[in-house]
Amino acid sequence: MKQTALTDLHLLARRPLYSGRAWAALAAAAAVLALLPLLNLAFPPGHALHVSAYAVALLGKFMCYAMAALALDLVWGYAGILSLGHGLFFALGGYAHGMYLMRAIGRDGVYQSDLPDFMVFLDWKAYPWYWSFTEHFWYAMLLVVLVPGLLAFVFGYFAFRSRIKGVYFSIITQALTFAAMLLFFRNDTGFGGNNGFTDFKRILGFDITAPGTRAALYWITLAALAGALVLARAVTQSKLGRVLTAVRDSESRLRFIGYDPLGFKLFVWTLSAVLCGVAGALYVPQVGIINPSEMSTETSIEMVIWVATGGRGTLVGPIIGAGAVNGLKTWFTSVLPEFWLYALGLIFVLVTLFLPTGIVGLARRLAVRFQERKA
Amino acid sequence: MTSTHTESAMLDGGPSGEAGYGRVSPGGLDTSHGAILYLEGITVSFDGFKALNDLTLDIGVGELRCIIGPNGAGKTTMMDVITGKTRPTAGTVYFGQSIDLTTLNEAQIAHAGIGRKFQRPTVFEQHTVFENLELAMKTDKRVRPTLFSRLSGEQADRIGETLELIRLRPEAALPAGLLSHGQKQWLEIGMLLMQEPQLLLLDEPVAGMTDAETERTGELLNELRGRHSLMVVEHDMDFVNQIAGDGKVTVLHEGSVLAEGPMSKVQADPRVIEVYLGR
Amino acid sequence: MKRRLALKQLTAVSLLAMSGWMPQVHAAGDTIKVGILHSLSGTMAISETSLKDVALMAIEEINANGGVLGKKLEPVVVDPASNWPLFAEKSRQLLSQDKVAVVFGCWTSVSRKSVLPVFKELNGLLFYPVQYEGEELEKNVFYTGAAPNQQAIPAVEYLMSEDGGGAKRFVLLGTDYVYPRTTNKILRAFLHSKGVKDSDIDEVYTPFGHSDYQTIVANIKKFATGGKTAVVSTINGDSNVPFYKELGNAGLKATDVPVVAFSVGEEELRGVDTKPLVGHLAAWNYFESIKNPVNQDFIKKWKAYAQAKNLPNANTVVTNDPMEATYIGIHMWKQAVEQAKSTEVDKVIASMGGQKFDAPDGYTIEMDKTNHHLHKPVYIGEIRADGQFNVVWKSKGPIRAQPWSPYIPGNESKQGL
Amino acid sequence: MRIAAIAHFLRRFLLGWLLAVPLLSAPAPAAGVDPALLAPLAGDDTDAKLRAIAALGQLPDPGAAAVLQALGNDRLYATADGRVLVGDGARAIDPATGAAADLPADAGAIGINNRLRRAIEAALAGSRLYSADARERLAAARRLQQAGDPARLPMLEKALAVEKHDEVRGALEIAVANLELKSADPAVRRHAVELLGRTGNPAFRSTLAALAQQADGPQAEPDAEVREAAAQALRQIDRHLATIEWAGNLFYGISLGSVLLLAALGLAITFGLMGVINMAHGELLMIGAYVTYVAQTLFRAWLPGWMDWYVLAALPLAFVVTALVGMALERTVIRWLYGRPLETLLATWGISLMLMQGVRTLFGAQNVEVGNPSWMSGGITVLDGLVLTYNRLVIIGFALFVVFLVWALLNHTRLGLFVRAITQNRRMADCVGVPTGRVDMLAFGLGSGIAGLAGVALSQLGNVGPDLGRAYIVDSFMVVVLGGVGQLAGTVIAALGLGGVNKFLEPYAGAVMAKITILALIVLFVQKRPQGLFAPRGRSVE
Repeated sequence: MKQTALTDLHLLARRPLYSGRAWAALAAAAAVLALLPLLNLAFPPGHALHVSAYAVALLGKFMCYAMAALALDLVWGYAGILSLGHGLFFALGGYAHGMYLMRAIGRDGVYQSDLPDFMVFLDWKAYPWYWSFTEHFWYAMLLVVLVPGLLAFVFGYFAFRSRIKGVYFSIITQALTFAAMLLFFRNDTGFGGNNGFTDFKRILGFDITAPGTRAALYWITLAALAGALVLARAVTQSKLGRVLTAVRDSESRLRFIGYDPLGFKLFVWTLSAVLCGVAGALYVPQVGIINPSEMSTETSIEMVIWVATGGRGTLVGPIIGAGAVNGLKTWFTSVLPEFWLYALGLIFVLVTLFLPTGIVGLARRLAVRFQERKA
Repeated sequence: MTSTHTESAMLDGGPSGEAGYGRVSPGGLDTSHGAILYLEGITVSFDGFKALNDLTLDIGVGELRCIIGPNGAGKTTMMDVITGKTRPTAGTVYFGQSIDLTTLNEAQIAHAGIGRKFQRPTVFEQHTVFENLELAMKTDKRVRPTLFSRLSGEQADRIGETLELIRLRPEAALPAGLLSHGQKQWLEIGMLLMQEPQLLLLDEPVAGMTDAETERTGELLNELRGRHSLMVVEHDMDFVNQIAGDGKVTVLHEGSVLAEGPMSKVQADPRVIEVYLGR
Repeated sequence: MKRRLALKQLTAVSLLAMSGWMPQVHAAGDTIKVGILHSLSGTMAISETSLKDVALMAIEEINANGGVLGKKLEPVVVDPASNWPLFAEKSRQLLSQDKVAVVFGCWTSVSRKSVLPVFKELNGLLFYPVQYEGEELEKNVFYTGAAPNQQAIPAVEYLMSEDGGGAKRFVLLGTDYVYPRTTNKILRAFLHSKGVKDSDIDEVYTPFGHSDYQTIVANIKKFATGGKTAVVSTINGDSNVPFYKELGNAGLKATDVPVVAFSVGEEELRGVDTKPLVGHLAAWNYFESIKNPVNQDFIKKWKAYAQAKNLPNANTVVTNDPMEATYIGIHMWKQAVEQAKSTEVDKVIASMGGQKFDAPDGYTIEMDKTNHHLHKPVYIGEIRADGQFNVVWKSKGPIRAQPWSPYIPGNESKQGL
Repeated sequence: MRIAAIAHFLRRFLLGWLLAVPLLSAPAPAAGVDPALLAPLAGDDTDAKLRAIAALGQLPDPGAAAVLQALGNDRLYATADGRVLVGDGARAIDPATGAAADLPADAGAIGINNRLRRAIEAALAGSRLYSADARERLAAARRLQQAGDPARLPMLEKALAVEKHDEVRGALEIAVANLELKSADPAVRRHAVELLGRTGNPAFRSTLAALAQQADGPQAEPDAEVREAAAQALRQIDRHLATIEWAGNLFYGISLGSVLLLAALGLAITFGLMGVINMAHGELLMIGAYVTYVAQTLFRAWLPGWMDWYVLAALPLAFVVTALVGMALERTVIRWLYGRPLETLLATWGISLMLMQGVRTLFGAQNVEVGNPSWMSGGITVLDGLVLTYNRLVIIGFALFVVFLVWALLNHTRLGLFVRAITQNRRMADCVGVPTGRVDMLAFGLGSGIAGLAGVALSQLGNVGPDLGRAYIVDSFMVVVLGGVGQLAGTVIAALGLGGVNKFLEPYAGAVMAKITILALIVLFVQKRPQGLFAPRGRSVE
C-alpha cells in the first residue's frame, strides 16, 4: 500500500511541459498563423482565400507585442515584480537591430553619405565609437541580447540587493525608462533623436519591403514567439519556477528556508529583459521605424495592460491579451477615431474590476461551469 | 567568507559559501563545547526603545529549551536576531564554536542549519503541500541547480516520510492555502524538518490549536528531542509542562534573562511569579 | 487547458477578421475614397485636429459642387494617435485595405518619415500640409507647406533689416528634433553668408513638452546685453505657451528682443494670453488677417462649417497656414484628377505639376513642375492683442521652394526628382 | 498677498501705458494738434511716420501724447479722406479739433511695427519727463537710458536741472552719462564711465566693452585712462551679473520646486497615504486647469469688471469639482481595489484616458487660453537686473499655503486622524469603528481637490490642454517616492530639492541633461534608501 502511495507521490513530482492536447492546440494555432503569409503570396488579391499584406504585417507586429507581453508576464505574473520599464528593453533591442539596418542603407540615404542622414545634418564626420562593428549583422544581434540583458542585470542587481519591492520598484523602473527616453530624444546622443531610425532599405541584402522578406520576418517572429513560450513554460514549470512564485507570495519566508531571492529575481528579470529585447529587434524591420516614443511611459503601461487583460501568470494569456488589446486598438482607431479612447479606457477599467484573472481566467471559469453543467 | 559570498552572489546570485554548510553539516558544525548556540550580551534598540537588553543565553546540543515571558519581553526579537532578520545593536551570536551569525543573511543562516517557525503559520499558500516540502527540502539552493533540479526517488521518499510524520499524506496534492490552521502549523514544522536543521526555533507552535492538535504537537516535539536542538517560545503553560519535562526553561523579561532552570524551580521563583505567572 | 488554447485560436481568427482578412464589402465604384491621416488624440492632436476638420470641409465643398469625375469623395478618417509606428500601420491600412486614392495627413517630420516607406512600397499619394525642414523629395509626396527658403530665411532677413530692428545677434531656440535642427543649420549658414560671427549666434534646444523656460529666458536676456538681439524660435507647438508667458512676464518686450516663430500661428495663439506678446513675429505663407475676397470666403466657409458641425469653441475658430495648405492640397488634387481623368496615382502625379489655384493667401499659386512643392508668397506678421497677425512684410510674389537648401553643402547637384 | 496685489494693481494703473495693454482709456485730448503733423501717420512712408512721431513727441500738448499713445495701442484710425482719429470703443475723437464723433465705418486702424513702437515710446518718454507723477518720470528716464541719441542730451540736462526726486535724478544722470560717453572731453567721458560702472546695469555692458578695448576698436577710445576706467566698470558689471545669475538660479529652483510640490501634494495623499497608484492624478490637475478656464470665461461674460479676481474664484471651484470627480472615482472604481495597488494603476490609467478624451470632446483638442490677471503678470526687478515674475512669486506662496492646509487637515482634524489610522492598519481602524468607507472617499476627494488647486496654479504658468496632466505625472511620482511614501515633510523637501538641483544644473548641463541627471540620481538614491528620505523604522517595516 505504501508502495502505491509513493508512486503517486512521484506522479506529483513529475510535471509535463504541456499536456498532449495542449501541444496539439499550440501546434494548430501556430500552423494557422504560419499559413497566412502563404495565403498572401499564393492567392491574388480579391481571391476569397487571399490574406492582405496589411493583415500579415499587422499580425507580425502583434506577435512582437505578444512576445514582449510574455516576457513581462514572466516577471510580473510569476515573480510578482511589476516593471513599468519594459518598453525600454523592447526599444533597446530595436535600436540595436536598427543600428545594423541603418548601416545597411549604405549610400542610398538622402545625402548619399556613408553616415545616416541624421548624422549628416548634425555635421558629424564619423560614426561615434558605440556604432563600431554594427555593420556586421551578427554583432548587432549580439547587442540585441547583450544590451537589454546587461542593463537589466546591473539595474536589477542593485535594486533587488537593496530589497526594493512592489510599487517602489515599478516607479524607479519608470524613472529609468523616462530618463532613457529623454536621452534618446536628444539628437546629440547619436540615435537619430525624435525621428529615431527609419527608411530602412535592406536586411542581409534582401529588400526589406519585398513580400518574401516580409513573410520570412513573419515566420521568424512566429518561431521566436513559440520558442519563447516553450522556454518560459519550461522555466515556470521547473523548481525554479516554484521558487519564483514563492518569492511572489512570501519572500521573507523563502529566505528562512534557505533561498536567497536576489539570484532568482535577477535571473528571471534578466531573462525577461532579453526576451523583450529580441521582440523589439523583430519589431523594427516589420514596422520600419524605431524611435524614443517606444520608451514612453504610455508604451510600458500598455504592455502591463496586455498582460492583465490576457491573464497574468498564465503565459498564454499575455499573448492573447496583446493580440486582443492591439486588435481592438487598430479596429477602434478606424471605426470610431473620435471616441476610441473612451472604449479602450473603459475596457481597462472593466477588466481590472471584473476580470482580475483576465481573459484566460474567465475562460477557465466558464470551462469549469460548463463541465459542472455536463456532470 | 562574506566577501566570497557577495562575489559569488554576483556570479550566480546564490549563496555559495554557506551552501558548503548545507552539504557537510551536521558533521561539519563544531560543537565541541557541547553548546550549539551562544548569545552574548545581545542588545537591540529601535529608536531608543531596547527590545533586547544585554541578553546572554546558550543552548546545548540536542537540548529542548523552552522560553517563556510576557508580551514584549523580546522573545520574537531574539529569534529575529538569531535568524538574521534583525541585526543586534551590540553583542555576538555564535552558532557552534565557529559561525558568527551576525555576519550572515537569512538564507545563509538557514543553510548553516537553523530553521525557524513563525508565530503565525507562514506557508506558500499557492503551492501544494508537497511543493512546500519540496521547496524546503535540504539541497543545493542556488539558482542553476534549482533550475535544472529533478526530484530523485529517495527525495520523494523523504517527502513521503515527512508527510506521514506530520499526518498530511492525504492532503499532499492540496494547495497549502486550503489547510486548517493546525495543519498549516504542522506543515510548517514539516518544512523545518525537511531542512534538516540542527537547531529549530519554534515561535508559539501550538497557538490557536485544538487540544487534540496541541497534544499531537507535543508528541511530535518530544520525538524530535535529541535528534535536533530545539528552542520553543510558548505562552501555554500546560504545553510547556508537557514538553519541558526536566529540561531547562528560560524566562525573559524586558529583553534580558530573568530566571533559568527546571520548570518546577522557575515556577517557584518569586520574581517570575511577580512579572508573569502571578497575573 | 484545452479550452484555453481553443480560445487562443478563436482570438487569432477573430483578430484576422478585424484586421481585414475577411473580404470586406466596400461601397466602391460610386465613390472615390480619400484618406485623412491626422492625430486626433495624443500630443499632436492639439495641432492636427483642425486639419482633419478643414479637410472634411473641403471634401464636403467639392461634393457639393458635383464631386470629382462625377463621383462623390468619401473621406476615410483614422486616428494614428500621435504614435509614429501607428502612422505607418494606418497608412498601410488606408492604402491596402480602404484603397484610398490619396491621403492628406501628417504633421511632424517623424510621422512623415515613418509613412514614407509605406507610400513608396504601395505607390500611394500623400499631401503633406506643414512647413518643414526640406532635404527631402519623394515622388509619392506633394508638399503644400513651406520649405525653409519660403519661411525661415525671409524672416531672418527681415529681422536684420531696419524695419525689423536691425538685429546683430541671434538666439536660435528650438525643440530638439529634426525640423529645428535642420532649419537652424540652414540659418547659421545663411547668417555666416551675411557676415554674422558664430559668437553672435546662440543655438539652444529644449526637450519636447518643455515647460520651464525661466533659465532660457534669463540667458536670452544676458545674451541680449551683447547687442541688438533677435530670437528665432522653432519651438514645437505645445511649449510655446510657457515660453511666451515667461517672456512676457520677464519684461522682454518685442521692442527690445523680437521673437520670430515658425510654428506659432493663429491656432496656437488661441491658447495664449496674447497681450504681453504684441509685436512678436511669425513668418508664414498665409495669415487669417490677409485681406482679399478668396480669404474672406475661405474664413466664412470655415466658420460656417465649424458652427454647422458644432466643433468645440465653434464661435472662436480661426484659420491658419497649415489649414490653408490642406485646403489648397485637396483642391489641387481634384484639379489634377480631373485633368488626368483618372485617380490612378501615377497619372495624377504626372498632371499635378503646374496646377494653379486661387489660394486664400491672395495669389494664384502654382505647383512646381518638377519639385512637388508650391510656389508660395511669404508674409511676416506681428502678433496683435486680439491674437491675429498684423502683416509687416510680404514677398514680392510667390517664391519657388528650394527643398534642397543651397546653404547645405552637397545639395548643389540635387534639383527636382 | 491680496494687499500686495492691490498695491501693485494701482501702480500698474498709473504705469498702464508703458505696458502693452492700458487699463484705462486715454484722456480726451484738448483741441489743436496740427493735422499736417498727423497726416503722415496715415501714410505708408515709414520714415515720414518716424519724423511725425518725433515731432509729436516734442509737443507739450497732451493731445499729441494721446495720439501717440493711441497709435501705440492700435487705437489710432485713418479715414478714407485722410483724417486721423483717436478711437475709443465705438466713439472717436479728432485730435485736430478735439471733437468727438462716432467712429466712421470706413476708418481703418493704423498698423505699426516694432520700429514705430520704439519711436513712440521714446517720443512719449520725452514728454513724460515732465509728468506730475514721479513714477512716470522715473520710467521715462529709464526708457531714455537705452536710447543712444546725442540730440536728446540738452533735453535730458534741462529735465535734470528741474528734477527734485532723487531716484529720478539718479536715473536721469545715468541717461546723461550714457550720452556723455560720446563727449569730446576725456574727463567727462571717464566720469560717465565710472557712473555707468557703479550702476552695474548689464544694459551698458556692450558699450563699455567697446570702450575698454584698444584704440583701434570700432568705437575707438583714444584716452588710456578712460579705457582703464571702462575696464574697471566692466568688471563691476560682470561681478554684478554673476550675483544676479546665482540669485536667479535660486529663485528659479524654488519656483520650479513649488510647482513640483503642488503637482505632487495631491498624489502624496492618494498614493502616499492611501496606496492608490493614481495614474489619473495628472488628469485631475488638468481638470483643475480647465475649471480655471471656465471661471475665466464666465467672468469675461458676466463680471468683466472683476476679471482680475477670477483666479481666486476659480480656487474653491476647482477644489470642489476635482474633489467630486475624485470621490466619484473612489466610489465607483478604486474602492474595489484597496490592497491591490498594482491593479489601481491599470484602472486609473484607463480612467485617465477617458478623462483626456472627455476634455477633448468638450473643449476641443487645442489648448485653451488662460490669461494671468494683471496682478500676476509682469514682475519686480530686484538687484537691478533680476526679474522675479509675479505669477511665480504668487505660486510659491500658494504652494506653501496648500502645504500648510494639508498639514493642518492631516494633523489637526478628525478626518486626518482617521486617515492616518487607516493608513497604519486598515482592519484595526475598521474594528475600532472608523468609518473606513467614508474616510477613504473623503481622503481621496481631498487628494483630488488639492490636485485641482494645483491645476489652477499650473494654468497660470503653462498651457492648458488635454495633455497637461501627462507632463506632470512622472515627476509627481518621483517626488512622492523620493520624499518617502506617506511623509508630507519628505514630499516638500524632495520637491524643493529636485527643483533646486535641476535649476542649478541646467545652465551647465542644459535642460535635457539636467533632467536626465536628476532621474538618474533618484534611481541611485532609492537604492540607498528604498523607503525614501523619511523612512519609517522598527519592527513594522517588513
